[in-house]
Parts: sequence; C-alpha cells; structure tokens
Amino acid sequence: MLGEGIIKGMVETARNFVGSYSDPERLTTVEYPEDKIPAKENARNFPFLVYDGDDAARGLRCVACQICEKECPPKCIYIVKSKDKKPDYIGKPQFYPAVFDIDVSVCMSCQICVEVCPFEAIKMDTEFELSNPDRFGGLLQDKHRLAKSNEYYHKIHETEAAEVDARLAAEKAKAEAKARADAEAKAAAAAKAATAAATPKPAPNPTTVAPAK
Amino acid sequence: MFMETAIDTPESKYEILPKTLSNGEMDGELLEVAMGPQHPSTHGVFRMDVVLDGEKVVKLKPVFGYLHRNHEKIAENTTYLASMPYTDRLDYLCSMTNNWAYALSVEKLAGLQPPERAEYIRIITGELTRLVNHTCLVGFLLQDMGALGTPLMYAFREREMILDLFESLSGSRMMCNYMRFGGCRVDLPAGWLEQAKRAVDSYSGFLDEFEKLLTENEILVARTQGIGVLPPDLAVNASITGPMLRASGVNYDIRKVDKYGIYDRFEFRVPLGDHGDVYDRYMIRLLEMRESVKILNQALRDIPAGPIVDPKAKLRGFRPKVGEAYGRIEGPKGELGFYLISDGTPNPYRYRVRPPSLINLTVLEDMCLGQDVADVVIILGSVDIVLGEVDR
Amino acid sequence: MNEGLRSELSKQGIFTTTLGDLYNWGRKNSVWPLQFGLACCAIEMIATTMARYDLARFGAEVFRPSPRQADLMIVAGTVTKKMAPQVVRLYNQMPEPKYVIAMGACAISGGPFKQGYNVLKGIDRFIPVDVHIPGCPPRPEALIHAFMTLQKKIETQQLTGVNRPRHLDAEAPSEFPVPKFGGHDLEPPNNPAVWHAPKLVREP
Amino acid sequence: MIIGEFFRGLFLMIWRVATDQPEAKADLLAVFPPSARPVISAVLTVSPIIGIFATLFALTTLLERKGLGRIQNRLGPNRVGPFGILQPVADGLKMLTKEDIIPRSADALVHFLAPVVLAVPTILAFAVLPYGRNLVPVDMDAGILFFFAVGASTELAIFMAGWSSRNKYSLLGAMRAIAQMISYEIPLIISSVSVIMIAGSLSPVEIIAQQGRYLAGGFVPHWFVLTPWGLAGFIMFLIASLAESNRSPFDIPEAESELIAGHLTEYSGFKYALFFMAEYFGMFAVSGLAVTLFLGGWHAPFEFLEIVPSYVWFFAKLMGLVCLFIWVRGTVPRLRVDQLLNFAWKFMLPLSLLNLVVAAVWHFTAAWEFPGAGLGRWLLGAVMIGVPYVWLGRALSGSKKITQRTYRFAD
Amino acid sequence: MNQPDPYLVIVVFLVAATLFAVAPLLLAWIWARTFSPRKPGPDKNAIYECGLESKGDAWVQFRSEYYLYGIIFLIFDVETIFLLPFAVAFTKLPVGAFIAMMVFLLLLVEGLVWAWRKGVLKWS
Amino acid sequence: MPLHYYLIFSALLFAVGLAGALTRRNAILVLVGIELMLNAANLNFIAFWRYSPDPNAIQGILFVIFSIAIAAAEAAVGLALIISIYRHYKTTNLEKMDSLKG
Amino acid sequence: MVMETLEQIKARIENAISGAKPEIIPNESPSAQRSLLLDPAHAVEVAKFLRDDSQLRLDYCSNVTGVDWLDLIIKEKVKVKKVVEGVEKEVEEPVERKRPGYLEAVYHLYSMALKHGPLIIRLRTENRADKNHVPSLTPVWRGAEFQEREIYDLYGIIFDGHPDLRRILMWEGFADHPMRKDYVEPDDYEYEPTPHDEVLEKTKQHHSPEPKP
Amino acid sequence: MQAAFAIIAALTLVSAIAAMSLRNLVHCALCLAVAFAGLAAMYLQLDAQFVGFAQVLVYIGAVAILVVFAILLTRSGQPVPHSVVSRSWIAGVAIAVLVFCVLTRVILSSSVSQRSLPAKPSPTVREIGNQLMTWYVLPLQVIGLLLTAATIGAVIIAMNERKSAGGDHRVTADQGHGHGHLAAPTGLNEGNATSIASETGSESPAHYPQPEREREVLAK
Ligand code: SF4
Ligand code: SF4
Ligand code: SF4
Repeated sequence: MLGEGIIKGMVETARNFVGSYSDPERLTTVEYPEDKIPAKENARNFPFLVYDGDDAARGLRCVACQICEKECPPKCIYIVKSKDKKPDYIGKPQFYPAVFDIDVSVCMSCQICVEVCPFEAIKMDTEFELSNPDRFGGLLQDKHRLAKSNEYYHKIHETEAAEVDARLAAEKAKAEAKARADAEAKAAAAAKAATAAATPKPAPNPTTVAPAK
Repeated sequence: MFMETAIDTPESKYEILPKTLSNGEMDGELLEVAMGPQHPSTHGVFRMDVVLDGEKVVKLKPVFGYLHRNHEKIAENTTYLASMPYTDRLDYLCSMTNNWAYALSVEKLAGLQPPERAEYIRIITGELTRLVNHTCLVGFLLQDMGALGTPLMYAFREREMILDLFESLSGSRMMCNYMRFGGCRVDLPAGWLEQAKRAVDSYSGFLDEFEKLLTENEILVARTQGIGVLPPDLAVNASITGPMLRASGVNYDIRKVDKYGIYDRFEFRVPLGDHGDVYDRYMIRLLEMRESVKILNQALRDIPAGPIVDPKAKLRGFRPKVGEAYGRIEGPKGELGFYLISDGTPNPYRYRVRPPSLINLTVLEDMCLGQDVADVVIILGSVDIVLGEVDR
Repeated sequence: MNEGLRSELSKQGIFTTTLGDLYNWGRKNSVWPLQFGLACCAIEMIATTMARYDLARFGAEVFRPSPRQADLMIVAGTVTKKMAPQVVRLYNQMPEPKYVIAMGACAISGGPFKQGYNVLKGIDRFIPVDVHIPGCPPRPEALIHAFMTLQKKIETQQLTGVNRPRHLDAEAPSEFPVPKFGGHDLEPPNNPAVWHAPKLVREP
Repeated sequence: MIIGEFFRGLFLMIWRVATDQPEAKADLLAVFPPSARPVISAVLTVSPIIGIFATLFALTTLLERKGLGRIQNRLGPNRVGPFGILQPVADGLKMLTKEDIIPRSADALVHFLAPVVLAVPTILAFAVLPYGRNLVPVDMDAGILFFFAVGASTELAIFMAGWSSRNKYSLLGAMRAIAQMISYEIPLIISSVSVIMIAGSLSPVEIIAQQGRYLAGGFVPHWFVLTPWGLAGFIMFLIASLAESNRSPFDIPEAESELIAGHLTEYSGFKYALFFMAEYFGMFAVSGLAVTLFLGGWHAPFEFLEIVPSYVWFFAKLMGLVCLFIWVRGTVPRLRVDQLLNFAWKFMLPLSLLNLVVAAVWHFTAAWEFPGAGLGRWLLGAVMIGVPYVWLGRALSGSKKITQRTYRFAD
Repeated sequence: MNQPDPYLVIVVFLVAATLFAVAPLLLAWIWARTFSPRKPGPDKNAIYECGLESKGDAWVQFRSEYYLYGIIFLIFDVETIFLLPFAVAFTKLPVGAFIAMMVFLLLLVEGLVWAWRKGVLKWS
Repeated sequence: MPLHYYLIFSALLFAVGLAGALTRRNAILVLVGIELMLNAANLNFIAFWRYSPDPNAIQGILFVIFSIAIAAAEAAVGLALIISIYRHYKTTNLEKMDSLKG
Repeated sequence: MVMETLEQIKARIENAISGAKPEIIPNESPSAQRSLLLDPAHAVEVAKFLRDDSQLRLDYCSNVTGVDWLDLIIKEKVKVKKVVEGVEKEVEEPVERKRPGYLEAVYHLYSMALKHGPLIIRLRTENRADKNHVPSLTPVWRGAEFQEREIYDLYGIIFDGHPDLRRILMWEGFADHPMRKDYVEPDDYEYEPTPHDEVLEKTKQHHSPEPKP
Repeated sequence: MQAAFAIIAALTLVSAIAAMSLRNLVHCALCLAVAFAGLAAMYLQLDAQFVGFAQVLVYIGAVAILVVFAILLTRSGQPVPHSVVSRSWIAGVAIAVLVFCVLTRVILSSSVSQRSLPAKPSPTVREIGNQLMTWYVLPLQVIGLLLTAATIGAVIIAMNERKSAGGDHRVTADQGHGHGHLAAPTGLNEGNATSIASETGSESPAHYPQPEREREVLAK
C-alpha cells in the first residue's frame, strides 16, 4: 500500500507503450479506410435478393410469397406481388415481386427473412458503407438495388452459398424426378382414364441450415 | 425552512436525515443535482436525482424510462421467433445469454429439448458472453473512477477477440440472434473451436495483465473498499442477484442451483465476497472470469458432434400449448428470466422479462446514502446495469 | 469539385475561398463528439473509439461531456419519447457549427422498435441530421465511414453566398423547439420546420 | 542601412542564443535608440518564450494524444498533416471559429475574465525560469517566491470560472479545485524549501549554479535529486505539481465521471481553449521549476555533454517530466476529493516538513570526514525519510481498513 | 550588462501574456462578426444540466469544510513566508536558529495535529 | 519621488477602508475594509523603510511580514466568527444582527 | 432441495392463516408450473408466512409481473333439454358466457436459503377499471418495489401499502397504462416508407395523405 | 517612476473603492484581490521585493480565497434587494473624509514626508532571514503561537457541533429506511463455502449488522 501498486500499473502501461512499436498484438488498430478487417464468412448486415443467371430482372429467385414480409420483426419489407407470371431464368413461369422494398433504415439485420424464405431468394449482404445524408432517398432500397447475383453471394458467403446451391440442385433433381414420376403416373393414370393433376411444390423446409459437418 | 424547497416528494420513502443541527443551527444547504440522463458516467440514459449535503448524498432517486422501448409490448404483438432478435437488444452487451434465457423459457413452455451439441455451444457462447460482460464492466468501472480509458481500452481489446468469435459464428458482432427454440441456428464454422481455444487461452494472460494494472493500485483500493456496502440480508430481501449478491457473501448461483443446460457436468467454483463493497464486486467479477475460463476449457475439450436442433422444433407456425412458463438463467448480471403466457396463438399472450439490472438497482439508494457524489458513480458502475434491460 | 462549384467559388473571390478552405479544413479535422450514448449503438460507438478502430486517428477521440465544447452529436441508439426533449435540448445547447449523425436504425427511424408507443420514429423529426448510418448496430467501420461522409460534407460547404450552411446564415435557426410531454405522445409529435413527411410514392 | 544592421543583429542574436553565448541581444539593441532599448530588450526576451511555449503546448497536446494512444494499443491522431502533426492547428482553428456561448444567468464579465486571468499568471510564471546558461528572462533575488506568488493567483481565476457560470457542476468543480489547489500548494512550497535551504537562495539562477558540479569524474552530476532529501522532495514536488496543474489523478475539478467538466462545463469556443492552454502552461511551468530545483536546470547529465547547448537539456528534461505526467495520466484512476485532501494534509505535509529536517541533517553532516561518510550520510537521510514514509503510509491506509483480501469459493 | 530592470521585463511579460490571451478571443469575435453570427437563444443560453431543464440555483450556501481547509491553508501559507527567509539564510545560521525554526514549525504542526484529531481534516 | 506621495496614497486607502467598514451592512465587507486599512498601514511601513536614511536596517520589512501574519490570523478568526454568527442568525447583515440581539 | 407440493403448501397456509383461501391454478403446458391464487385480504399475511416458514423460507421474490385479462366472451355449446315440436330433445345451443376482465399480479418466489422454488402466487383485482387494488408485497420483499411500480405504470394495478408508487417508465402525466391489451397507441406513422395495410389504414384515420409541402 | 506610481495608485484606489461599494459581494472580493495586487506592485516599486511577493502569496492566494469562501458559506453571493449600505452611511463617509483630511494635514506638515529617495537598498532575502532568525526569534515564536491559536480558535468557531459529535450519516440513514422487517436469511453461506480464508473476515461484519443467526451458521 505504499505505491507499489501504482508502479506495477505504470510498468504495465509502459510495456504496452513499448510493445505498440514492436508487437502487433499490442497495436491492434486497423486503419479502416485503407485496411479493412476481412469480413467473416457468416457476417451479415442487410438483406439482398439473389438472382441467378445474369439478368437481374429475370433471374430473381423471389416468387413474392410474402413470407418474409410477414415474419420480418420490424416490418421493413414491402412486397407487391405481380399480377402475372413471368418465366424465370430457367423458363419456369413464376410470380415475381412487382415491388420489393426494404427500408434499411429500419432493418435490424436479424436474418429472419433469410431463415424463413423457402426459396433461398433473400440473403444477407456484408456491405456496411451505406451512410448517407439523405434518409429517404438513400436508405430505402428497391428491388433493383437489392438484386445481387449468385456469384456475388458466392463471393461473400462461400460455404453457405455452396450448400444452398447443392440443396437447390438436390431439390431440383428431386422435383424433376418427382415430376417425371408424376408424369409417368399421369401417363399411367391417363391410360386408366382417370383424372389426376399434381403440381409439385418444393415442400421441404430449409429453415435451419443443416450442420456444416 | 429550506427543507420544502430542496426536497420535493413528500411521500418519499426514506426519512430525510435531520439537516437541522441539534442546537438549531444549520450548516450548508442541500444541493439538488440531476445526474443524467446525459451524463458521462451513468452508462447510458439513466438519471439519478441526487440531493447533496456538501459532497455527501442524503437522498438519491433513480429515474428510469429514458430507454423504455416497449420490448414487451412489441413481443406480445409478434411471433415467438420474431422476439428472439429483440432479446439481443435487452442487455446489449450479452446477447447470447439473453437468447439463451428466452430460448430456455420457450423450451419449457413448449416442451423442447435441445440436443447435446447445442447445449455445449450454448455453454460456450454463454460463458464467452460472461467474459465480455465482466471485462467491459470492469473497464467501465475504472473509467468511472477516472482512469482515462486505459483499462477500458484493454477490456475492449479482449472484447474484440470474443466478438470476432461471435461474428464468425452468428454473423453479427453484438446482436447475435443465435439461439433457437430447441437448439441453435447454425453449427460452428470450421476452425471456430480452435480459434475459441486460442482466445480462451490468452484470456488468463489478459486477466493477469489487468490485475497487475489495477487490482493492487492504491487508488483503486482506496476508492472502492468500504464503499457502497450491501449487507447480505438486504441483498436477499431486495432480490439482488448475480455477482452483486455473491459479493455480499450469499452463495446463490443459478448455474449451481437450477443446473440448467448441462452445467452440472462442469467443474467450477462460485467466488463469494465478505464485505459486499465495490471492491468485492470488482474482485468477484475478476474471479468469475477465471472460473468461466475453466468452464470454457472443459466445454471446448468435451464438445461432442451431433445435431444442433431439436427435430420437434418448428420455425414457422410455432404455437405452444396454452399455459405459462418461467425460465431463468444466471446471466452475467444476475438472474435473467422470461415469463411467458401462451394462449395458443403464434404470439405470446404475456411476455415478460425479469431484468436483473433493474432489480439490482433497488438498493442503489441504500448503498449510496452517506457516500460522496464521486462514490455514487462507482457504486452505480459496480451494480452493472445496462439500460436496455433496465427500461426494456 | 464540379464545375458549378468552381464557378461559384471564383465569384466569391480568392480571399474568402482560401479562408473558407482553411475554415473547412479546421472544422473537418477537429470534430469533437458529445459524450452521449443512448442504447446499444452507443456500445459500438465506444468500440469505434477503442484500439481496434481508433476514431482518434481522425482527431475525433475528444469526447466532451459538456455540449458546450462539442461539435458533433452522435445520436447512437433509440430515442424514446421520454428522452427526446433532452436530446433536442442538448442539441440546442451545442455551439455552432454543430453536426448530427444519426447512428443506427433506431435513431433514423425508430428501427426495430418503431412499433413501440414510447419510441420516437427518428430523431430527424426534431433536429436536422447530417448523416444517417443504417445498421443495427452499424459496425464501427460504418461509423468511421459516416464520419468521413460528414467530413466530405463539411469540405464542400461555402463560407459565403446563398448556399452557405445553416450556421453561417444569420436568419437560419440555431435551436429548435423542445417538445413537451403530452398525454400519450410528444407535443408536437414533430417539428414541421425540420421534418417534412415525404409523399407516399406508391400505390398501396 | 539600418535594416541591414537590424538583420545582422537579429542573426547574431539567434546565433548567440543557439551557441549559448551571453549578451545575445547587444548587437540588435544597438540598432535602436537608447531610450527604447530596455523595452525592446524585454520584448525580445518575452516574445520567443511565449512563442516557444505556445508551440510546445500544441505539440504536447498531440504528444499526449498519441502517447495515450500508444499506451492504449492504438495509434492516436495521424491523419491531419504528416503523422497528424497539424492536428493541434486544426483544433485551434476550429475553437477560434466556434460559437461562444455565455449562459443567460451567468455573470458575463467575470465569465469572460476568468480564462484571461487564469492564463496570464501561468504565463508570468515562465518569467523566472532559467532556460539556458545565459537565458534567463528575469533574474530575481526572490524568483522562486515570485513563481509561487503568481501560481497562487490562479486559484481565484478558477473560482471565477466556476462561480460565474452559475452551474451546479461548475461551482462544485471550482470549489473542489480550490480546495485541492490550496491543499497541495503547501507541500509544493515546503518540498522546494529543502532545496532552498541547501542552496541558500531563492534565485533560480543561483540554485542551478549550485547544481553545476560533477562528481566521479564528470559522470555523476551534482543534482539535488540525487540526495535522499532531494529525491523525496522531488517526488513530493511532482505529486504536488500534478495536483496544482489539475492533472490526473488529481483532475477532480473536472472529474468527468460526476461533474461533467467541472468549472469548464459552460465554456465553449476559444475561452475553453484558453483554459486548456493554461492547464498545459501550468504543467510546463511547474515542470520547469522541478527541473530547476531538482534536476540541475540546464546542466547536462554528464560533464562531457556540456558542449550540447544548455537549453536543449532544459527542454529535454522538461519534456521528460511532461511525458511522465502523460504516462501517469494513462495509468491511474482518480482519487476522491476527500482522499485527495487527506493525502495532502496527512501525508504530504508531514513528510515534506520532515524532509526539511533531513535536509538540515544532510547539511550538518557535510563535515563528516570518516571513510564512507558519503554513503553513510546518504543512508542516514534515506532512513530518516523512508521509515516515516512507510510508517505513515501504513498508518493511513490501516486506519481505513484497506487490506489485501482473499475470497471464499463455494462449489 | 544591459540587463533591463526585472520589473520592466515582468511588466512586458504581463502585457504580452494579456495580449496573448485576449488576441485570440478578439480574433474569434471578429470572425463571429464577419462570418458566423452568434445566435443566442433561450435554450442555448440556459444552464446546462445533463439535458434537463435546470432547476434550483447553483449559488447555494456551501458547507464549512471548505472554510476549515482554508483556515489551515492560510496559516501554513503565512508560515511559508517565514520559512523562506529562514531557508535562504539557513546555511549561514547556527544550529540554534534551526532549532528555533523547528519550534516554530512544531507549533504550527501542533495546530494541524489538533485539527486532525478534531476531525477537521475529515471531509464529510 | 517624495515620500508623501506614498503617505497620502496610503491615507486615501485607509480612508476608503474606513468608509467601507463604517458604511457597509455586510459583516464580511466590514472585515474587508479593516483588511484594507491594515494594508494601508503596511504601505506606510514599507515607504518609511525605503525612505529611511539607512535602508539596510530592515525592520520595516520585518514589521510588514509580521503584520501580514497578524492580519491573516485576524481575517481567519474574523471570518470564522461571521460564519458562526451566520449559522445562528442566518444573516450577515450587521443591522439585522443588532436587532436580533440574541 | 425439493419443495413441498402445491397441495401441501396450500393446506399448511390454510392451517396457519385462518380465512386464507388459496386456490390452485392449473397449468397444462409442458412446463407444469402451477400457481396459487391468493385472496387480497390475506395476501400479506400469507406472503409473510411463505417467507418465514422454516420449511419454505421463500426469501427471494424473483419476478413480479402484471397480466391483463380482458373481458372474455367464452362461446360454448351447451346441451339443453328443449321441447322442440312437442318432443323433448337434447339440443346443442350456443351460449355466450362473459368472464369479466381483471388484472393480475404474478410473483415468482424462490428460496435462497434452501435453494428451492419456484412457488408462483397470483393476486387478482376485481375488475380492470376502478377496483384495481391489490395489497403490495413490497413490505415483505423489497425486491418487488420497482416491479410493482412498473406494473402500476404499465397496467394500472394500484398496490396498497407500496412505499413509493409512482410511474417508473413513462413520464409523469402520461394518461394511460400502455401495456394493457386495449391500449391504443398514438399514431405517429405519418409516413412509413414500407407501409403495410394496417399502417395505411391507421394513417388515413388521422392524417391527410397529402403531406404538407 | 511617477507614471508607474500614478497608474498603480489609480488602479489600487479604484479597485479598493469598488471593493467597498459594489453590490455583489463576489465582485467585491475580486476587486479586493486587484487592490491587493496593486499594493504588491507598489511594494515592488519601493524595492521591497520579498514583501511584495509575500503580499501576493498571502493576500491574493489565501486571504482573498478565504473571503470568497466566507461569502459562499454565508450565501452572500447574490445581490441583496435592499440597500447595501447602512442607514448611517453619511456619517461613515464623513468620518472617513475627516480622518483622511487630518492625516493629510499631518503628512504634509511633517518634514519627514518631504524626504527624497535615498540610494537603492539591497535587502536580500538572506538578510531578512538572518535578521529574522537572530534578532527577531522571539517575535517569530510569538507569531507562531498566535497563528496556532488563531487556527484553533478559528476552527473551533467555524466548525459546527455535529462534526465534533462525529455523527455518521450511514447509521442514521440505515435507521431511516422504511422497511423495518427485512427477512433475516439464514444459512445463506451454508454448507459448501470452503475455507473462509479471509484475513479480514473476522472484522468485516462490523460494516453492517449481520443477523445473529447467520453468525451461528458460520460458526458451525
Ligand atoms: S434482416 Fe430482419 S429486419 Fe432486416 S429485412 Fe430481414 S427480417 Fe427484416
Ligand atoms: S420469403 Fe423469399 S420468396 Fe418469399 S417473398 Fe420473401 S424473399 Fe421472396
Ligand atoms: S439500431 Fe439496433 S443496435 Fe442501435 S440502438 Fe437501435 S436496436 Fe440498438
């Protein structure tokens, strides 16, 4: 109690001071605009809409099912479903969002929209340099600004995107197989002159992302 | 004659100390000072109306509500799942434990059982959160004592390491929104465990450094010992929980009492203080961090492989049966509980958070009376409040 | 610098231009924020000043506890209705030139809590905001980015002329009325001089 | 012609100052008519000092911010100009152009005068410090007393600032500041009295002259800090000067954590900057005095280094002390006001008085002749001050039941 | 030696210091006049109190602790003006003078100790 | 400069102090007035010393030093008295004190 | 340590305090946390008993909360014997039963000394409007102080015997109790960049859709 | 020389008059400090360096502060509504003028006062110290006694009784709490608490009244 404690503390600060010139552990500053901390794989900030192919207008995976709109906790998604169907990039006719707005000035980056979307259509972006003097003009994002390519998705969330692609491919294969089976069944049924129509829906619910391992 | 002017509420709970001296003389006037809502050391928008006699506090009224964000009301108007990200914002330093407490309560209500691996992940993230919280607290406490940021900077240096872990796990630094009813949202990414081990290993070193920097510092000791004493009987009666309770010497740790999760599998001790003053609260937190490191080492060693969600859990269309449940965990700040009433709809009928920060403030005035103004800020700092939780 | 600006500058004369440049340079490099945090975003604001991000590199680590010495108010967190009068008053008590950064969803629009009965739907209802940072909470880098956005904004302001910023204009107000507490809401719920509800742009 | 003479004189002056020669101003003054010479001479003395310290102030603020940054594992200001060197300039510019607010209920005149009244005495204190071998602005018989006298008048300025703002925090802060400054003024003076006793003069020049010798072949300077009483006095002087200049851990008056910014709460614009500057000037002044009294002033640490211009040593030592202040600031928390006053009256004052006795004993034992007398004297002095230090420290901390604690663990 | 009168230097110092302190204030005033007008207002020029409306006057009656410290300070301050001449003359003085000074100091310290005992030095 | 300049100045100061002490109601200011009068006397001491034929006889200075000490002690006690009285009667107004008499 | 069952506790309360009639409220959810409903007249006594009884020692009142039960119209089908067309028949007939609304304060009690719990007790007001008094348990457990204040603020239950019953979260002068289920929030969505139907509805009622220029 | 004297004299007089006549007592105190400073300057002009600085040190550094404290302590800081001068102020001023006239007459009539300035003396501080510690040792000790007496006296007068009674806030505060019926928990530390290894463990309960039962449990 005679000053040793203070001396000890001063030694400690001195060690950090000297260390800051030699030891990167003790100079943790990352000079932001020039250097950036690499974004983590899972990092999330605001949602974006994934499109396949290279036409953002056509390739949007979103079918305007409005689940995310309903589940979004702060209700910052606004969707108007199209009246008509348009062929998507593989040519299948689908509804599409006539309007798809996200107010990022409200969004709480919670990723719930991503989790609930059954179509892997909405994903989280890592972009954060969005500060803007204009609140309404700058922060209300429409579907053109939201649309980002699948390649971009792969770039920012490599593992996750690969999984998603694999899953989609598997689903597609399954759906096709089912369709084929259905078609065969239909053919058989038609042969039996019965009426049967099935529109297969991609039912499995990919909500919780499966374990990585 | 000055009594009326200085003290406003006639029905105030505490008897005001006799200001008039025995022989009818008076010395000095009472000075009413508002500390907050914008104040450098109230840790956010907290306000204390302090009545000072010179430098001594003769009355102190906490004023809340400057961050009342209607969390409970919003939660009652939305689904069970959508409340999960809101719990992050309760005690915004410890989103993981908030998630956990909420998930635990809903699991009680709906009868879900998270699988083993999920339990381990919860313990790991929960204890990491405890480290973050206690580290920041100690940093802030020292900041309040006027240590110009150095301890806080060191604390945040370590916090960043853990936040990196959280970010690579959940995607967000602070608002993890990671746990789900019956498990966790995603599995650990590759290499996470190793990174976590490294962080935990270096933590003891950091704690040593921290203690060297401060624990023996004469100024810290002089400022904290014997200040803000909280007797154990009052602590229990006022429902104080967490490190603050244990600093008063009461052995009550929900991790030991309820053995929720799988805490009974881990070996750790509960540090207890004898004096119940600010210094004890500071030390108890340092010691708890060391215990947390122990738990983390065990958990990181033993974590099994397996699924991370209860297969019974549903994400969409989740409707628990009619009934109610109260679940609680030992959060870094004390008992964090969620009380839920379900009426069978997708939204909870009643959603209630038991905020340890708020309840721990019950005794703030008792601890501050007769102390100096300068002590008030460190007493408040040692209570460890986060306004998001106090006001919700 | 675009062409229009250049011609404008040449009109002002070289003296005021250099003086203005100097003034802007001084202002932009010495922005002292008010030590003022409201909620979760404040933690990230603190993190921004900490070692990893180090706002001090921009000379902005001098967080002043008193508004009298501050230049920048970072509204970091949820502004509740109970708090809003205090925020406005603090803003009013800052000396000109003063800037406001609305940090985080809550400060811009009420954010996740915008459905709350006690939550102000954006601080720009009462005071003019210079830069908005979306995010909940915005990353520390985002705050630095916003800070640089603010610096850019300061850089382009002119000392004289009709386009001069508010604080150089003797007519423009420097303080805004503090709302009062009403029975259910603040009175008035917004300041029409500052906040114009934009038109609803689309059909419902 | 005159102009040529003028520049020659100016050049010669600078050259002579730079090379430590006496009579630096003579040639330049010769240019002017004799009646104006005293005033010109004074101006020539005064303006560089103020200029240098103003620059030093700017650099120190930067140094402090960068140094604190490094202590805290970060970089500190580095973007305004190369290495952030222009940061203080930007700050100054901004302060200059900031709006100045005088609270409505404040006492406007006193509110305006306070920063001026604070700045002037602190600058005046620079008058008596010898900056180099031939560089002393005013050589007065009672120079040290002058220093303390002007130092004492700053308290009133702080009171003016706090009182005129009519703000609770300001007034509380100002009262605390005064209580603190008056409490530490006594130890500050008394700890320097020990030096005055041995040096036998109140003149800084004379005191430095007394420390100009070297022992052990020019490798041990005869600085007072190297004696037991000098060391004790130096440490006490430093602590007291930390308090006098309101630096952490004695920054109670502007204790942010409870009093917002103390007496500065209501000050904006350049008035605030003046306070800020006065704090640093005060710090320079007391450090300068500490250098003069204890660290041999402008003398080099080793004899062979005396060829280096003397003022370099003075400023090097001064900045060394300033760095120490910054280092302390980066490490320690703040004391509470009562503890601080206790510390002044119950610890510093008795010890500094005791130090006078130690100095006297040192003087009386100068006549010791037996072998090892030097060491014996040293040890005697050290024991005389060390034992009471330990005892008093124990007694004071013991009385508050400050103890090492151990903790129980429940399983 | 044309060392000027020390007081002249001090006076010049005084004038220069005053100028040094006032000049920037003047400059700031000119700046405000020409470019950025001061805009006082009822809120801006109100007393700052953590964002609340200030209530109660700050000019209240203080407690006597301050005064007690003031007394002791005054006494010791006076003591130093006796101590300093003594210290200057010390090396040439006999031991007796030193003892005399010690007696003088002891008297004052006695006052201090008395006050200490009495609890004056306890800030309460 | 002749000595009487200083003496007259000192007399003036003394008169100002006296007038203040006699006319002000506030007890503190009365004390301040007395303090001013003492200072005027000190000035006399110094002036006489300076103008004495043997300026190396420094009694004048020593007297002033002692006088300063005494004045300080007086101020301390006097102000303490005022504070103590204030505590009793809640006033520093001498006229009111007169009427209170208690 | 295991606590006695609710039935045992109920019996002992009835023994110890004459006139007290605790009632067990069932709970069918998997949590199976049943609770005891106390009558306001004896609540404080019972609480003291619970706290001081050597086997219970419920010294720690963890959580106190309010619940608002609106008037409930319970629609049931009741079998009634009726004479229809001369024949007596059993007919199912819809009956509307009105359960009057009330406010409830729920206390979760634990024992720190014996480390058991929880025991849940409830207090009910007579109605939601004027008879909204219950006794305060703050004198028994200090920990209830702020929570009861909060209930008063948000639900409007008046706790008799509370030492300092003031609003805690909302400002003084706030007119209502916002957590009640029927509280109408102030409408301050003049503008909403992502307007959902209900928001627009609300906006229309209060504001002209044309904003001021 | 004359000019300097005139300036200093005018400054001193004006501030002295202000100190005696302003309404706001704090302003008076500040003006008083200026008057003291002016007097110190005059001492310097009279070559009494030591006294001049001592004047600043004691009067501005301490007495003025004490006056300011007294003003704040007696709440005299605010301007009073009524007149600041007493009812008989005319008489007071008259007496002062009278005294001044008499003094001036005496001064002007004395031959001493016409004396002109002798050679510059060199009263070093060392000289003062020598004299003080040799010829004036006795007065020095008397002054020491006086100062001690003044400390004690002033402290006794200014101190209030509560201080000497040693009343402690906490005690009263604890009694003041409304909740007289705290539950007395027992067995909180029960069982598992290993090794009560606190050095201060035995004295710690002195801080607060620990319930009797708890001690028993601890003892077990
Ligand atoms: S991230 Fe969350 S808040 Fe943002 S749009 Fe998706 S669901 Fe809504
Ligand atoms: S849930 Fe997916 S598919 Fe449906 S609207 Fe949202 S983004 Fe589109
Ligand atoms: S924007 Fe998000 S992080 Fe920021 S205050 Fe609001 S809820 Fe908290």
